[in-house]
Amino acid sequence: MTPYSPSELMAVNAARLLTDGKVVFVGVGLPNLACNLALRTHAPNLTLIYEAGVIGARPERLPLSIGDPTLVTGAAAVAGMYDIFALYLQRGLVDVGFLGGAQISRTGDINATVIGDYAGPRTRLPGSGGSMEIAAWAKQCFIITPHQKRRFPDKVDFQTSLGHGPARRALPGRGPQAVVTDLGILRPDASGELVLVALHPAATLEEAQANTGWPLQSAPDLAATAPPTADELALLRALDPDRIYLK
Amino acid sequence: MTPYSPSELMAVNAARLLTDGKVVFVGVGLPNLACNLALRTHAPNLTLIYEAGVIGARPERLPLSIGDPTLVTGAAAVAGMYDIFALYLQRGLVDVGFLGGAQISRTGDINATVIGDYAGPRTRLPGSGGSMEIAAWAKQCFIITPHQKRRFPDKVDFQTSLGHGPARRALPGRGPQAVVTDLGILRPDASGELVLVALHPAATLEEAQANTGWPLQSAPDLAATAPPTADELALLRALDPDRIYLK
Amino acid sequence: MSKLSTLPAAIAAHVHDGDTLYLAGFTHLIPFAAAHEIIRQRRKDLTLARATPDIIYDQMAAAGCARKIIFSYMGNPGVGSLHVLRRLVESGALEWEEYSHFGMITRLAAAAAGLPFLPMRPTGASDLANVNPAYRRIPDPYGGEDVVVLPALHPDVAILHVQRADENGNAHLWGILGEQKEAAFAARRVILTAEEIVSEDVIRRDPNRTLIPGLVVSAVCHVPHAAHPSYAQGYYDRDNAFYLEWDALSQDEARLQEWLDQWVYALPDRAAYWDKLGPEVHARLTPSPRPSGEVDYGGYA
Amino acid sequence: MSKLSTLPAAIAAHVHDGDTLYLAGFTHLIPFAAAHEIIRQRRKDLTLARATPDIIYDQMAAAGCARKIIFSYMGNPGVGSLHVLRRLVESGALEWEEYSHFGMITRLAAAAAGLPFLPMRPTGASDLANVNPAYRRIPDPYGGEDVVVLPALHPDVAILHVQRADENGNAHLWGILGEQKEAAFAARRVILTAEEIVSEDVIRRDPNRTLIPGLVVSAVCHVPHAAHPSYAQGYYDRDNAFYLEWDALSQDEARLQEWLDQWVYALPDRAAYWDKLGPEVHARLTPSPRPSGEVDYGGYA
Repeated sequence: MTPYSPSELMAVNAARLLTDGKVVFVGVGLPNLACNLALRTHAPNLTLIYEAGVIGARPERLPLSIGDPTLVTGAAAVAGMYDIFALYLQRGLVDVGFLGGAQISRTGDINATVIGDYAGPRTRLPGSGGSMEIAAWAKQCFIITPHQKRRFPDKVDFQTSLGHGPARRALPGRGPQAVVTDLGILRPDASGELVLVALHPAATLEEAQANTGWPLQSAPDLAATAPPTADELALLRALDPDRIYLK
Repeated sequence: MTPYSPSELMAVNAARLLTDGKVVFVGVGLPNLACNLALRTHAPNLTLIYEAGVIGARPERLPLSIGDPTLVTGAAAVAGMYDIFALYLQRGLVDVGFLGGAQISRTGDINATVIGDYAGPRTRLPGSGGSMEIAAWAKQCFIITPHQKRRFPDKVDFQTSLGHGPARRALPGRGPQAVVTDLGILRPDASGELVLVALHPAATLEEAQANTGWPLQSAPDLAATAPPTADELALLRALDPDRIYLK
Repeated sequence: MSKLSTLPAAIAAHVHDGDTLYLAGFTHLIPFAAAHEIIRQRRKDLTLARATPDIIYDQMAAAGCARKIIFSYMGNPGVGSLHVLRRLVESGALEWEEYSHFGMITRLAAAAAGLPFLPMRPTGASDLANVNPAYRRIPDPYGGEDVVVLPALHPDVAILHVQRADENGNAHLWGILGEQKEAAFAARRVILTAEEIVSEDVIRRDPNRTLIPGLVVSAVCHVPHAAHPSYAQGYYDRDNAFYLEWDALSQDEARLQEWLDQWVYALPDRAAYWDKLGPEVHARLTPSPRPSGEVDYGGYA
Repeated sequence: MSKLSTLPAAIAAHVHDGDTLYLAGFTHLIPFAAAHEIIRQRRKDLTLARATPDIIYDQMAAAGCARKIIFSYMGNPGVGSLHVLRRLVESGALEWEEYSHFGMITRLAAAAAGLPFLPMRPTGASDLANVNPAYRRIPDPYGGEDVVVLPALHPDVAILHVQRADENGNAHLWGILGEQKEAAFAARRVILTAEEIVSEDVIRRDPNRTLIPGLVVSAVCHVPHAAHPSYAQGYYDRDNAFYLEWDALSQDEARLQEWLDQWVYALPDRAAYWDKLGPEVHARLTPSPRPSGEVDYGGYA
């Protein structure tokens, strides 16, 4: 078996969540890697939408930024930023939104805004970008983030985007349906609480629990993910030869 | 002096109202003729905007419809219908709107909708199209219409667009500032009532009064318009060789 | 995933009696071939929405397809009245709902954006709002003047004619764009007819030219000359003579029915219609070439 | 009427201390040359609005031009933090006002349309609305769910870099369009920098490519390579190496000031900047050709 890094593990498992033919709103970094890997493996008919305004991108190289010129050349369509958010996302045309975030709460709220107090922040993060609306309006969302206790608090310091809870019922999207970490995969239970549903090879429930800021439950049918295949890894590494994301 | 028809007289006098460099929202028919005549005579830097979405048109032939392909070829820009009405007209970028209408009231209200009762119309007219917003938001409007009593009632049967009156004060546009007929030119006085300010050659005040549905006042300095020049007529006739508008 | 279809199959699958249709195109690219196929398939009780009903809805109304019309300028552009619609409205035989152009496009833009409504500035003219309860006024929450609002209009089906599309429905349009984009995003189903079906590569060489993305398209049909007597920029001219002819023709019930018989019911498809127009009309409507020039997108591998 | 100007003259005439600026371009066509000229002219107390402040506002803030920032994603795209802005915000030395991307573009779209506000659907996430009173909720007058609204944002000046423009300011753009159109129509004054100044004929051969009409433009300046380290689709690549380098550089106050000295203050203009980058960088950033293909508009005489 080829050795692989935690970020490779996350990217491969995130790619596997994407079913062919879907319309995916792609975020920068690992989501971008995951979507491009899926496009090159089991999901050649994904429509990749980038918030910068590109629809049906076919990037020849992995873009560092989600506004890279390689996303435009050969794309199916380009639209302005208002249209991307209004006509595609708010209108309900996006099947899957891919998100990251500095903090993910027990019920899937995301914080991408500040650590500490908003008015006098300890750490100022970049802010919402598209997160607030993607989490609300994409039919479902996937989140990729390393499994660390500080990243999985019981409550977020700032609710940049909504996970599960009463306000979710009024929204068209079902919210975060999977969180892919370097230890496993979490999904919401019926109450909206994220529970561990799968462990990656070599990871343990105890390790996941120790790295989560609430008493992490595991699903009764806790699964094991298949290790990345040699094919998946080769394609992934070809996408990020300088290992900008595959740290 | 070259003989000319009433519509030629109206088109020439309307063209003369346009000062160079202005942004003009062009309606179909005589307004279209007038604007294209002005572009070819004293106002080569007019920007002609057509509600179909053309900015800076340079039509090689006179378009029958305001959505004619000759308006697009060689234009400066094309925009969608929403943008034309929102980004250009509502935003306040249009200097002059050109309008017609079946009825023009004493205070410059236009009716382009129905003669008779709205729910059970005696004559169903085409309706507003762009009139309602052009009259409201262009910095000023010019109206072209033959001088007939039925076209100049005291009040319109249906207020398709606003002329003068209390509601005008809240609007960015100054409303109808000139009505060009085949007898002369009317302009609003301080109270907003249309008064005769100029007579065309051979027309008389009595004739204008007899063809107006309210007691038409004339300005103390009632002027006489200059007859169409041979040049103006030649250019105008070249624009409409089949005399579709120059009836 | 190819969405290619014949036009009869697309109409049969996606257009149902009682539907609200928006056959798009402001003067330009009006989908006449689709309208004629709807007439041939004898759809009934349709609500026909268009800013400018144009001859296309006059024809559909004459053929008895329409229950209601939603419009903002019901004229024969540059000619005068749409006589069929006018007769039906004046006689009370057709329901109608009326807006200004900006109101109509605002309703589509709201629907396209997934919004319940969009605001407009007041115009001071109140009669249309008095007869159409869809017009409402709401306060500006920031303390300015009231705004006027209209609700989203979601057609069941939008039909668009485009210059070229790939088999997935990604379509390039140029020339007057009217409400094409808004109608496509507002509707529940979208049928395209196209002058040309081109390879995906032709579309992807110029993605900024793609106004309609395939992901909103239900079916794409190869129907050259589908827009006559309107036009397709760069392909054929507007047939102004026909627009003038319709003015007389549509005022005479017998001639009107004869026209429908000869030009719609008796013909199997648009190819036969175009053929019937004959070489003189074809020649009269052929523009000279005016290439756009190219831009360079750059390869970034 | 020609609007051609030098960049220093355009900045001197249209950008004043205390103005609200929107230097447009979502990743693409970011007007760095204009920002550097603003720095050289030592403008102060500016309110800098941009969805993504990007390195351009990090540089302007480092040079002391900024009093306040309005943004929706204050990161170095694909890299991490914008360290200058982050330090200033964390230390309380810079005012800020924050939106989501959709909120930011909605504010511009409202201003561009001449509307006091535009609605958005609720997102269920309330913290941003709790800290930013510009977010309001109003009822849907048609009985649906409440909507969230934001007020129009009218910058004093929008600055856009474009691929090509004529001397009247009619500009062709392709590739990512971001908020370019909305910013231009929202602003009171508009400055364009352009890779190429072309004849009016080049623009008018493809009017559908014209995103910015000259009638909203105050000045147009011929400034090739004005967008580096961002990019101009088809002209040069994004300089990802510089975006990565900025991450380290901007965390070291001494290096930062040295960079500003060497790359902004010491240079007269963009030509000198591009020259200083050197032939290896030029070569690294040169894309291969990928022509768009043409369309035909047709001549209708």
